[in-house]
Amino acid sequence: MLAESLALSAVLFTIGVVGVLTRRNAIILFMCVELMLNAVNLSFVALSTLYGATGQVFVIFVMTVAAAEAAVGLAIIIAIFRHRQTVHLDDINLLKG
Amino acid sequence: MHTDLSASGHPLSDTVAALAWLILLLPLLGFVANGLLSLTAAAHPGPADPSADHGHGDASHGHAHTIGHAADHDDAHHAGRHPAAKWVSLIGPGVLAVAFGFALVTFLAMRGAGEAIHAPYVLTLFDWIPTGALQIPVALQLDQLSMVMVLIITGIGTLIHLFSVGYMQDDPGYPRYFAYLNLFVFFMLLLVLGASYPLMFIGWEGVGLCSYLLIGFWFSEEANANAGKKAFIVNRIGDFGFLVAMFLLFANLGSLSYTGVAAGAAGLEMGGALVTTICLFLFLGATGKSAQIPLYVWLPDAMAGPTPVSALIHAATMVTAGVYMIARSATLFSLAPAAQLTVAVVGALTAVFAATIGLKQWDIKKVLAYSTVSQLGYMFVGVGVGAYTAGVFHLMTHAFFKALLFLGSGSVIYAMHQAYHATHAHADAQDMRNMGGLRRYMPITSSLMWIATLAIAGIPPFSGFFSKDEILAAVFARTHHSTLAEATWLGIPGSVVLYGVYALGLAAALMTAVYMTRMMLYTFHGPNRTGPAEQGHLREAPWIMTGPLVVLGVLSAVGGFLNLPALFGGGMSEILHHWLEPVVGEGTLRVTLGEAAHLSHATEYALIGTAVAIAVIGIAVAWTRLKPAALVPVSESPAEQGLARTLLNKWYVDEAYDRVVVQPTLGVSRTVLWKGLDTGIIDGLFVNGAGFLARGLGWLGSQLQTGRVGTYAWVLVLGAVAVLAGFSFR
Amino acid sequence: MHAFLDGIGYNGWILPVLLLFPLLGALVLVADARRFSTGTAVEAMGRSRSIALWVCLAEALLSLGLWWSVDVSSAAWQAAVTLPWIPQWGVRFAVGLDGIALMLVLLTTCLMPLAVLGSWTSIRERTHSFYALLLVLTTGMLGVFMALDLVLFYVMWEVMLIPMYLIIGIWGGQRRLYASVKFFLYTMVGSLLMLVAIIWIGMVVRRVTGAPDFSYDTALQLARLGPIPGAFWAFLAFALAFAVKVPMWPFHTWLPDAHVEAPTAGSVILAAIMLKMGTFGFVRFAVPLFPEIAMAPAVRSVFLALAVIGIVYGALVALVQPDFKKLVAYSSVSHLGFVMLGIFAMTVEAMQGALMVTISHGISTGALFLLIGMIYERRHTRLLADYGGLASVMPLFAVALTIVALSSIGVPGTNGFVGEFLVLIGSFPTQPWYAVVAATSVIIAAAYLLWAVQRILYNPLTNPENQALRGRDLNWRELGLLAPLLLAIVWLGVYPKPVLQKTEAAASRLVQQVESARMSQQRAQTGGGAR
Amino acid sequence: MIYDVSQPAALMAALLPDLLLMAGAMALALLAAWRPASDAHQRLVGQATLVVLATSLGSVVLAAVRGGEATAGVIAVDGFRWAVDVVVLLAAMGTVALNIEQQPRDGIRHAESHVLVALAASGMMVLAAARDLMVIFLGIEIMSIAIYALVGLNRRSARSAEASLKYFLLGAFATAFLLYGIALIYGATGQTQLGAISATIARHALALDPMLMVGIGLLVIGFGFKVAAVPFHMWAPDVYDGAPTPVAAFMAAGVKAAAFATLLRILYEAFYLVGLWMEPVAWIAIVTMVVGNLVALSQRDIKRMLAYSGIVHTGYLLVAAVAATDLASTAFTFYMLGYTLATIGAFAIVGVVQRDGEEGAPLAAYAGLWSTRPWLALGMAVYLLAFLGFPVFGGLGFFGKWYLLSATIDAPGRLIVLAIVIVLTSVISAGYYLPVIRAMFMEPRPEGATSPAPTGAWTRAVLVASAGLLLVCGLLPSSLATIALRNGFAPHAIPDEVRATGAGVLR
Repeated sequence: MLAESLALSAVLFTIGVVGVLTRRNAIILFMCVELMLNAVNLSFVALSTLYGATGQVFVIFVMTVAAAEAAVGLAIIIAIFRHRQTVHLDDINLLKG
Repeated sequence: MHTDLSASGHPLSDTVAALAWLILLLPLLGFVANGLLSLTAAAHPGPADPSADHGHGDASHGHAHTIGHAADHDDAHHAGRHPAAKWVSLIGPGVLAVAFGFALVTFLAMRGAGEAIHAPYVLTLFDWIPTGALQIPVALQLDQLSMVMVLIITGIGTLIHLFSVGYMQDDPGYPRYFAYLNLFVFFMLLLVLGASYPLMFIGWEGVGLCSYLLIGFWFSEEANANAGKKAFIVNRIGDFGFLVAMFLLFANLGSLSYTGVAAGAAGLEMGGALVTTICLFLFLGATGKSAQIPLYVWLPDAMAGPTPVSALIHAATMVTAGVYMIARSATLFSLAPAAQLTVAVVGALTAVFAATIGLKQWDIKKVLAYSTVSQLGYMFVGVGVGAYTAGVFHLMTHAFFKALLFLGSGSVIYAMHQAYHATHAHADAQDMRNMGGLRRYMPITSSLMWIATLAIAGIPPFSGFFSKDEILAAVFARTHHSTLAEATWLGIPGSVVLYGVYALGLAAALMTAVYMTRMMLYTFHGPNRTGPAEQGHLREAPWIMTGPLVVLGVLSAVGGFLNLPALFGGGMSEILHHWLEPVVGEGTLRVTLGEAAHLSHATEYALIGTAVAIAVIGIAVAWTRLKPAALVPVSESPAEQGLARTLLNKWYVDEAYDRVVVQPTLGVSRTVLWKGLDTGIIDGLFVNGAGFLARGLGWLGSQLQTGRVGTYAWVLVLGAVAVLAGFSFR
Repeated sequence: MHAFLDGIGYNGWILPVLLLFPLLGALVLVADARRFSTGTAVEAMGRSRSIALWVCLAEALLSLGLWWSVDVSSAAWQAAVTLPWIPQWGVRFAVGLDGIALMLVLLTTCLMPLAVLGSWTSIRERTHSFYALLLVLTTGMLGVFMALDLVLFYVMWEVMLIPMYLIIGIWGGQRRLYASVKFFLYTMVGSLLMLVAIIWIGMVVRRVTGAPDFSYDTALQLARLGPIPGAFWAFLAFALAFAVKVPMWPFHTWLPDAHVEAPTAGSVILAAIMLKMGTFGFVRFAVPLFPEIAMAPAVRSVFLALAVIGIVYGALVALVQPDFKKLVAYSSVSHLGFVMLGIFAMTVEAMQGALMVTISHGISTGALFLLIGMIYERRHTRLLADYGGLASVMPLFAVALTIVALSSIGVPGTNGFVGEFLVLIGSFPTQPWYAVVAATSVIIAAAYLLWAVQRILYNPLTNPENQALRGRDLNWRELGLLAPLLLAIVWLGVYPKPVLQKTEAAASRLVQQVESARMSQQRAQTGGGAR
Repeated sequence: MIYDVSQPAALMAALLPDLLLMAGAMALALLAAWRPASDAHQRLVGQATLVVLATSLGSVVLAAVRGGEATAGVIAVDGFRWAVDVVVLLAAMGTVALNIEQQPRDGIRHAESHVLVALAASGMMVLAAARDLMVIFLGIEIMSIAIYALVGLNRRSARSAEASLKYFLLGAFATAFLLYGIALIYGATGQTQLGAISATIARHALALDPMLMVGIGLLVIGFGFKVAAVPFHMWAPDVYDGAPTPVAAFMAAGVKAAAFATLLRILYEAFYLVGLWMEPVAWIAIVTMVVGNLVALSQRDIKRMLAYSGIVHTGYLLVAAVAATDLASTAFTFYMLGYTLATIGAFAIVGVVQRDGEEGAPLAAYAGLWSTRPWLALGMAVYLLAFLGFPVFGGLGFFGKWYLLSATIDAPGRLIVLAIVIVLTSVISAGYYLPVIRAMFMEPRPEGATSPAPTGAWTRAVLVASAGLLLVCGLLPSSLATIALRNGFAPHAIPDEVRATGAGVLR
């Protein structure tokens, strides 16, 4: 059971990474990062069956942090939208060189 | 470690010889005095702020003190005499006369001591370079050889200084001229009086420096400055040889003083590679200083200097330094027959080669210059075959008549200048084609010059005959039963070489007679070509100039009796030979395998006969074949053709050197070394190249920074994959 | 004199004072600049240069006592002062002198006033900072010669880099930016590698004795422990840093640019003192610390070959330089090639000769650059073709330039000859072929310098601008500036004995030490390796 | 005395400075909300923040002086932690001081930025103290989220918004990697405390366990991003360029110090038996130094150039991480102190020279600065030479690099190769520091250019303090050296055979 769930979380993690690489929209990018975090949560839960409750405690931590991060992140994305009227990442390249 | 008799124990130490350093000091004081006079008069320190340009308005202010160095082209001209001229005329020759007096007194003291002297009297003044095993003190060595040289230098020097007073009086650079002349005499005396090779080397380069300063005396003329520079650099090539010889001596014999080298030389084996290399390098130094093939090219150009300079430096004293050096290292040279043969052969070749060029020169000083190179060849033949006394004797007699010839030509040029100056003509005062028939205007100079011409041609009883004949006799005597005869030179057996040298000697003697007579004919006989207006102004030079000529005339006439061959003189014969015995005797004997070279009376008479015949034929041929009347002044004379042209252009040797040595060096240094290697490869490729590479890579990196989050995420993931790969594949 | 000096305990405090005094001067200058920033540029120039001159003169006067107080015969460091600096890392503020360092310190202190006088009227704007940098530079240079601690040596070596970089960069000629960066980067590559070598030595000492220690004497003991792995690379790092500074042949391309673009005082100090850091480095650090490596036949012949190439190459390239300052720069490459030849020939005469060339090159090239500065102030060009016939309008200048040129050529009777002669005659017994090839440069040196002197002084006076120089010969300041140098040229040429005796003890000690190391190494190789 | 962290009272004592700061931050948040946003108010809040930071610093110094150790448990108490805390607090105080005078010029009136700086600083102190993976994750997140907001501070500038967006997205992305690493390590060892992890590795000989390897790899990637090591550095130049200058300074100094401290503690305490991480980290160090330096050469903007300079210094510090000896950790803290002072100072001057409203810091703005504002030019020169590691003129920068090189050369194995790379790359770094000095000193001031505005009181205080400390400690570093020696933490001596297996390039 453990191996399958670890494998699943690995797959989910990879999907998240591919999502970050391919998609161009800031929000969707952020969603993919959230997906990666949840993949890690899955592996934590799976491992807690082996080593006891610390894994699950970790999950709680991760979720709260992810929430905080989401709040600040979305505020930033709104700020960028106010400036550039778009969240399409290809247009956001003022800073380069 | 020269452990010769300490100065105090020597018989001469309590006599006036102890004050030998005074002879040296006097010319130095003369230099300092004249130098100060020249500088204080010409020097005006500029304004405090140098960069504030004074505009050209006050350029006129500059003319106030024309006594600067705006010397005009060539010899004396009347731009106003130097204010301190009186003092300089007193100090310059005066200092030298006193030195000559001292030299005479020391000479008499040395003669007085006579047989008691069996070791050179070395006077140590102070330590110059005391490091480790190399201890070089500033020490003077007074022995018979250096006494003779000192007498020649100070004697002839005084006469020439007197002559220059008349000759250079009106030149604005007068004190500067005498300052350099005195400095020259100081260095020449140091060269002959030095007790070790480095001391001689100081004098050696010092005289080179003074000849540079004096040749380029009228420096505002580019030709003169070039001639001075050429002289110094060619001398420097010779000095390189001298330096390497000194290194070899120090490395192998551990000492550089004459006494030390003489002691060390005993250990060297006869004809060994080491002693031969040392002697060859010493000879390279000698060829540089005494203008032998291949380093003679600077002497003819040195005629650009004032004529008394040519007389003193480039005839009587400096150029003979090479001969003195070989005579001084007699013990070394006698151990290296191969080197001696080289010296003899080079001397003979130079004698003939220079004589050929002398045949077709039109400039009177150039004729005499090539004659000097030729006669120096004779002296080298003399010392080359181990007859050191004969070499020194010819050196002395040559000093007399060549100085006379040069000073004579000086008064001729002086007269021509006065004439041209009076009529404001601008013809070449030194070209024989503008002269002719001067006998009628300058009888004393022409008769004295005839004496010198007969002496140099080798007509008895003049001095040239005795000294030249003795050299030829010495060569002939050594063709058999001498170390030279047994040795081989580039495969050719010694005796054959010596016969060749003898033959070349005769040929040179013949040509000498021809070109000297040619010079006399074109200058003093036949119709006058200076021009009708100038003829009125041609007259004898003032007594201050002709006086020394007379003295030199007497010396050239009687000089020969100083060293009569045993054949004639009986009791009075070979004075110089006995005098130089303690210094060069051992070297001469070693060459002639122990006993003095002897020729049967019959062969001697035969040799003398041939020599006199050669001289007479030479003069006769010149007298009959040359027609001074047919000559026309320079302006109208046609260009030379064929062989004459090559001889006039000195076999194009200068041009050859320039194309083979000078231009390639400059070319290589400029294109290959500087532009190619330095700025090209080292700077261009490595230094700037590295900078360019770094900037290029940097630019590439910054291009990757596109500003798009996608790219950054990609790079991050690629990096992550690389790191993970690094971790897992072990 | 001895009694007086010992009376005031001269040896106890002189070296640190010599280091701090110029810094004090620099601070005074900075303070003065802030207080009187209202005055005009000319006023500021007057104040700052006189302050700088007084500081340099006082420094020179102070240092003269060393001539008597330093006892060169004893093996111990003279006037040694050791203060704790960073005890945790075994770094001390240790200064001291031996015969060689003494002469170089005196050369520095005596040349600085002349450098200040040399830029009296040529430096016109921001003069306070210029002279402040000059004084900081003096401390840096003196520190390098006195340091007995590897870290102090490195710090002083770098301290002197910034002031010179700024001097060239701010007050230099047209291509000063390129020249100053090139100078900085060239020296920095070498010195950073040397830093790694110094730390490596410290760490080796730490492994041997437990605590890191950077004093020079402990580093010397290291050499006696026999071959240490990696010692070759450490020697190479030291050698590279010093080779760049000397400069030896392939690393010399910064020199012509830096000299040409630096202001007069800059190029005088660069040529007369800073180039000697390289040779001093070899004599004090690279060779004694790694004697058997430095004297290994392969390494030694490489350095000798580079030295001789430097000599001949420098002379040949100097022959074709249109710019007089670049000509003198390349001639410096040639002269310092002699020093390296003398050092690596490793005989007492050659070593003495090397030190003599260092000092006489400092004097004659310093004088040459001062003279170039003087005519540059008047004509604002360095190209030889623009000059000609100056001897008739500027006789004093002509006399001075001729004497200095002769000294640089090495005519006997001047200081140049003594050094070169000793190097050649000293290196001949051990390296005959190198000595002979080096001797040929004697000819080329005469050629390029006399040709240059002729193009400036002699030749017809045709150019109107040269004619305008008629009334503007050297002024009293410039004469006073050149007089000591000309005097030194003649004095060292005629009577070099006192200087030679000062350096003899240190030179022979160095040679013995290196020879004994080389012998033991040879015995080790031939004897099948002692260990 | 020993802190038994399991007891709540001892835990409180161990965490005193952090708690003080957090409490202070909360109070400041309330204070900030007390009055409407205005320049005067934000100055008041700023000064209050400085007081809070100062008290925390005081307590840190007190704790350090009192000594005391905590060998096991969630929180570490040792000299290393206190040293990192000092560095972090100094950076924070510098940032706040600069922000007080920079914000009005950027038109930012709300005072929350100071609170955010305090909160970020508290996150960093947690990181410095953490000895448990969970606490590390928390510390990182507290710090990062506060910094995301700080970067986007200047609401009116699109560049600031874009910078914070990039930093946020990539930051979150990297944190995901980090977290996954923690998960795998937890999976492999079942422990989250560093001491316990190393114990299990020793007991079960997990040195070559694949899951652990991937875990450590991911951890290194996560930290690689935080300290801006090369493959993960792409965000740094843009974010530094976009962020307000004081925030950029804070990121360059504080974030780097805290992230490195944790990385060192993890590698030295948890994975000292695993030799495999040495070579990858060494390669990352080399690549960071080379690429960072080369790309910096082509930068024309001072802030971007300082960003790359930060990346290069990360490379140097990674070399210290690889050295992994007691000398290395002290070298790290010594270097960080010098680096922080120089960074704060350099960014302060960039802020001063930058004209109001204008974006970026072109090199041309510095041309001839010496003739108009000599003391600013001299200050900038000192900071740049400190980055370059130049003795005396660069002050502490030299001894920082000196200590680092000593640690590298002293470490067993052939780490001298890394020392050579440090030295050669620092020559390249002269290639982009010198043009700034050249512009300031050697180029004439263009006619039109106006001279920078006079510096505010706080900025001048920061400049004088940082330059003064740099130069004084540069001359007499002995006092600092003793503190550093005492405050290093001696990691377990890494057995040679472990070192041999790991260090490929360094064998």
